[in-house]
Amino acid sequence: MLVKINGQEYEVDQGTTILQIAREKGIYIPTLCYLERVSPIGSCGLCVVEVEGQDELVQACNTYVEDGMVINTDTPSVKAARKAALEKILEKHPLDCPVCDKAGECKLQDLVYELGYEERISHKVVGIPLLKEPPVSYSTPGIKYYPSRCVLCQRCVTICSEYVGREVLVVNEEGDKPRIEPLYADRCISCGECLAVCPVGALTENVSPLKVRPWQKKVSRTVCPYCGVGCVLELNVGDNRVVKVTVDESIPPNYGTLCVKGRFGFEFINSEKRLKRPLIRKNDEFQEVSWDEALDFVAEKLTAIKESAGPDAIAGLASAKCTNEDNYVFQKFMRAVIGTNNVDHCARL
Amino acid sequence: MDKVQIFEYIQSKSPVDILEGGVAKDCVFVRVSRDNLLNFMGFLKDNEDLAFDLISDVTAVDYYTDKTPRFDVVYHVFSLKNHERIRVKVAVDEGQEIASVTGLWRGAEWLEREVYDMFGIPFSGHPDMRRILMPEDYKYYPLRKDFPLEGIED
Amino acid sequence: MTLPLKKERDEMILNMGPQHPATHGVLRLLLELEGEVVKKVVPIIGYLHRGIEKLGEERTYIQNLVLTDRLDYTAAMSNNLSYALAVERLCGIEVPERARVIRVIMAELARIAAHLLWIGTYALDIGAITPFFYCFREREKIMDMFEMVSGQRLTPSYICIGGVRKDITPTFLEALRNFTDTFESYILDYEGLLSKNPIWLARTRDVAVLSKEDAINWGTTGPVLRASGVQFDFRRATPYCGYENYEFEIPYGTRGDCYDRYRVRMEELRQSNRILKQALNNLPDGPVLADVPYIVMPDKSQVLTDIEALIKHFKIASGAFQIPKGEVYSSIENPKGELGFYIVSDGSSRPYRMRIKSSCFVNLSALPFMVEGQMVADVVAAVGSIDIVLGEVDR
Amino acid sequence: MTNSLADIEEAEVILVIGSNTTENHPVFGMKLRRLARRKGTRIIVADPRKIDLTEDAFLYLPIKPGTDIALINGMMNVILREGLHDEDFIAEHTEGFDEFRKVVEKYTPEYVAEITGVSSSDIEKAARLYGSAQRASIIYCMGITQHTKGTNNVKSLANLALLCGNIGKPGTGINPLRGQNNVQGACDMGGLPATYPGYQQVANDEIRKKFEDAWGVKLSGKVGLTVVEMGDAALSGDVKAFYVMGENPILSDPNLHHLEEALQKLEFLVVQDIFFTDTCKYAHAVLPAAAYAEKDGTFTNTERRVQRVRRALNPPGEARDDWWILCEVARRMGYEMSYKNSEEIFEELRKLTPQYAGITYKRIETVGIQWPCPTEDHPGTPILHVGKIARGKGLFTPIEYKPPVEQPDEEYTFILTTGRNYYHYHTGTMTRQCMVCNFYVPEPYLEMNPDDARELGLNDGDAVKVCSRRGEIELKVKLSSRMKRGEVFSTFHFSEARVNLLTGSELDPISKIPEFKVTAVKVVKP
Repeated sequence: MLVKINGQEYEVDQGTTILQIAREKGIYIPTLCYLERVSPIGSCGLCVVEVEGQDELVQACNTYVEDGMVINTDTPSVKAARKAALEKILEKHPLDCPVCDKAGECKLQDLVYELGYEERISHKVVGIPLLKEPPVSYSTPGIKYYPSRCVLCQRCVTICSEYVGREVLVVNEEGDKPRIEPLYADRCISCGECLAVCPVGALTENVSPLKVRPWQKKVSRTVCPYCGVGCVLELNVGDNRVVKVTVDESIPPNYGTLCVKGRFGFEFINSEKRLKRPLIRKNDEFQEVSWDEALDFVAEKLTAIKESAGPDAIAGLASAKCTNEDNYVFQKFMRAVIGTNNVDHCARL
Repeated sequence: MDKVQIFEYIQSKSPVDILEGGVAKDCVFVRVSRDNLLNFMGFLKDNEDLAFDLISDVTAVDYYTDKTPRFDVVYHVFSLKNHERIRVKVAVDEGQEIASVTGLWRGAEWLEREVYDMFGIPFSGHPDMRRILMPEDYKYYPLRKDFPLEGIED
Repeated sequence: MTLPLKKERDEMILNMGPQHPATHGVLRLLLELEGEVVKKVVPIIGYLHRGIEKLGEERTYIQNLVLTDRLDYTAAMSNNLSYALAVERLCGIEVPERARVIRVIMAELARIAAHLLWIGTYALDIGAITPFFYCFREREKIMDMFEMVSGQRLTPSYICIGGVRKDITPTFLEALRNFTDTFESYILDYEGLLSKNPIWLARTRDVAVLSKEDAINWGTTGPVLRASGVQFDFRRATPYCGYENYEFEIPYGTRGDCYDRYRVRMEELRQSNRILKQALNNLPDGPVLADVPYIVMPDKSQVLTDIEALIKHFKIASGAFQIPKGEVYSSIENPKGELGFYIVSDGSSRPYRMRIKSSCFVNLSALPFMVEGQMVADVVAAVGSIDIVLGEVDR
Repeated sequence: MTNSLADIEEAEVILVIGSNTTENHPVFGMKLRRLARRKGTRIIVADPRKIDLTEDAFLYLPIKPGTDIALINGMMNVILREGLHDEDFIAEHTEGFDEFRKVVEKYTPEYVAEITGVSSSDIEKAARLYGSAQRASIIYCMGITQHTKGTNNVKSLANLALLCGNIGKPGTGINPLRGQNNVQGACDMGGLPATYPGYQQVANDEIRKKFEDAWGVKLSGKVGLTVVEMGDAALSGDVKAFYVMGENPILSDPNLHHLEEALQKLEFLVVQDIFFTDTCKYAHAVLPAAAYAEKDGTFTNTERRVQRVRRALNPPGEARDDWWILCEVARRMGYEMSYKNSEEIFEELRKLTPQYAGITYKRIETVGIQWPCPTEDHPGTPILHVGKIARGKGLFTPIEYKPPVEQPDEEYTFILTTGRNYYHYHTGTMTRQCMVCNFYVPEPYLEMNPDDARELGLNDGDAVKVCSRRGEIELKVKLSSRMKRGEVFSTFHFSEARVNLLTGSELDPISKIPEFKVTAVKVVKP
């Protein structure tokens, strides 16, 4: 199937949307509500493009390509329409940026900066004053919900019903400002997918007491320490504390999805109860000692038992929670240093 | 002569081939190869119409992994006659030397010493090739991209 | 540290600086003397090196403006101007008319303040105490004016990318008017003290001579170049901020000695005063900050009422903005000579490379050429006459 | 897993047996739910409890705990009877089909229905579903393995797969969902009494020679003890010292009274962990280790994908990497072992482990590689047994059904199965520190059928005492319609009510896994 975009011919196969082919060919079309993993939502109106032969502008995200279609993505009318769509959202948006956790990583901010690069988006004052509204209750304690910041893109509703399959969220139309409602909160499994896809600060993370801006934190990619699926996630660390967990949607095996333990189960890392110094039992209570003293004590005791009762009198439990390197060194320690094969771990439990 | 005329003049009369050139927002810019540098600079200075007689600046830019060869040595020379400036760029790789232009303009002496001090690009034929800002026995080149901002204490 | 000099016969190696009243900062001169005659001079600099160019690569364009105040700290306003012009040319930003005139006013005031400081301290170097107090009396008025517009005397950061930070107030205009009306007479006072003073003439006439060809060959700019007979000024050669609309002459000397450099700077005071008067008379109305959404922060009043302005303010302040890719070299006529900025941009909010061309750095490199073979006392006169500020030399 | 998580999408039918996927492997559970809803993949769930996945299951088989073999044999009986099996695959790729066939003949649906409590029509329906599908996958977890006949359970699943040729193709295979983040890695690295890294046999002299050369020391060829045997050996005095790294056996081992005595008898116990766990109470030395977020290294997930773990922050206080601690102790015991960083260890281990040979840190910088990966240009193996069975011919093993060791009687009337909860992980040392997990499941609970509870005069949230032949615990009742009558469920995450005080330590003869899933208990008011 042949399609012309901005004067360039492209070969496209059946069933692809304009947005998909544009992204594939590197043609820029701004989007707010588009989410790859689910079927197109088409609520924000930012991805409108001009299709010859149709007087109305068409949403690129949910319009399928037809043979011989001629599409333009940056004519003045398209640009004006994009600005109008953004202006409609901005009019009802509170001036929360200084107090909003999402500022600096917010898609609305990026869009306003991109589309308003050359000149202002709207020529009148837009937005509503700083409301200082406290967050309202949501379906899980892990997430704070600020209804006034919601731009009604419905990404959260779609991902919860279609991708996660719990259908917790619905759009509540009444009242002056329609908003998202966690109607079936008891079905929520706190997976945090809604938090992950919310482009603005309506849904923000509520676990870490410390909040940092994007330029104050270090993001490192690692693997979740819990179940065997081995989801790849990114720990956002600020001032040596894990502040929140984010995910890259392009990496297997989880492609951007997490569960409650992966998304919110990171507080143990910075818990005060972590072991900080080696302990040795002296007349029945534990005393903090230096590393040298502890290591010497362990080495002495193990050597003594090894000599008196033989290597097989010592047994070792490796760990399914430690890394391959740790386990390799552990079994090498038991086999080469102690001299026994009494090595096992909790794979059986 | 204005910018465009200067550029055409150079393109037609230059003794060495111009690898890259054009009229940028601020002035004419030309790129020549490392070996043709002295020859080209001499042409710029001695030619009466061009008369690039006042050396404005000699510096370098470290492109680290974004470009090989890694460094660009950049000369800005001003012509009092035409009130125009020219930017001459030469690509230099790590460890390579480049000819010094102190023979043409004595003003370049300290400028080249600073480039050596900050980037580690030695200038052959320079009367006094020493570091200028950092202490003599300093081992690193601070303006390189792989040198950390907070410095290295050893 | 190994000394780059070899000591023979009865020569003496003298360390002048880095702590020395006449080195205008932390310049250190290694003098090889044979009796009173200077055999060899090796300037050693770097004691005030803060790595401003390296810092420039780690901070955004907005944050770098504050660094430029610390280059030639006697004329911070014109450092800001040079940096602002460079970034504006890179992005292709047009500054409003009123801001251009305010910029000229501020640059000329900075030039006068820098020259007054130079005359005061240079006279002290040579031994005349009185001119210092006269000059600093006027300089204080200019400092007050800077404080009126920017709240800062020495590091105003007033001229920013896209124009100037705040509009000037009527009280400022009144102070400027008083200053320009009375300043002519004060210049006569300074000249009365020095111009025909026999000791002054003896210490400066035919001392540290730099011929016209040598001045050009050494790449000197500013008063040092003009004193050697080259009638050249960047404000006339490559006009910026509307300098082409002002009448002013370019003073130049004939013999290229310390005295001519003094004469050139005294004359520049008068010319700057003339420019200030012309600027005062046709100061247009209108905004003082260009409306460039991607790099110029909106006005604070809008930020507290309009979400679009708030978002733009947040993005720019947090360094999450982009400017066009490219590179530019732009320079202005600083009181000391050419202050150039060569900025390479990779499109992000931080310069990929920010090179600062300092005229003092290049002018100072000609010092050994000037004073070798002359008397020790002349070294003090020579260093003072070049008018160096180590903040700009070392960066 | 023989296949990988991604190619499950190509399965038409998925048999989920003994795995509460949506709670214990949530992200994979979501995918199964999505496949069922949007792609129409038919899921058969076989589990004593009516787990959440049954909402989207095509067919639910409410099986009695410990009767899996009977169910599977029953299904195979129907498949053979209706000729749904893949004759040419069996002929070409398998052996031992005939004796196996004779045994299966006995397991008619009616006979199996009695044993398993699943209606014969459902069994036939499940068999037809699995048999007729071009591509059918089997997903199982600890529900299958934690029995005294765990190995046989797995072997009968293998029979089922071989019968229909569901092996070596996308969307097929026998796929255990390993429970923990690096349990696959720990096994691969030789954390087992009988094998060196890469499952190379300790008893094999030639292999041992290879490791002796690599480590420069004489190695013992005697197969070591498994975790439960270690407990017994400590009681009998044969074993005098334990070195425990990152484990909390006081909660996770079966028959805990037995283990507590053993630990007290030990002359020396070292525990190396990130928290002061209950096991540390018995220790003589406790060494602070770095948590996963403070370590560089690799984990291997359930689909054999080796993935990079990166250090995100500094360990608290003086906590250090586990391997550093072990190297220091080794050095003090006269064996020089030191590494600059974890990559150096990985380089050493991949030279000794054939399956990991081609994997390097550089290659897995962004995406992990699934072993076996013999050479550095090998792309990894998403699916095992492609083209032909790894061991040559797929082996049919005839397996007879035997009832679980411990049957309910008039005193211990209930069957208790233990397992995990969505919000908690293993012995709870990590998740019980986290606000969201604690919010939903703050304390231990016993899931019970509402009618059973009414008979005992209990209502939701009452305190109750659960006793078995080995011990008793107190916890709160939680009524749930998921439970069948006569069955109760609890978890081992909570130290204040250690359910493993009740479980017995009878082991599967080969895998030495205890019978966690079937324990006879009685439930009384305290």
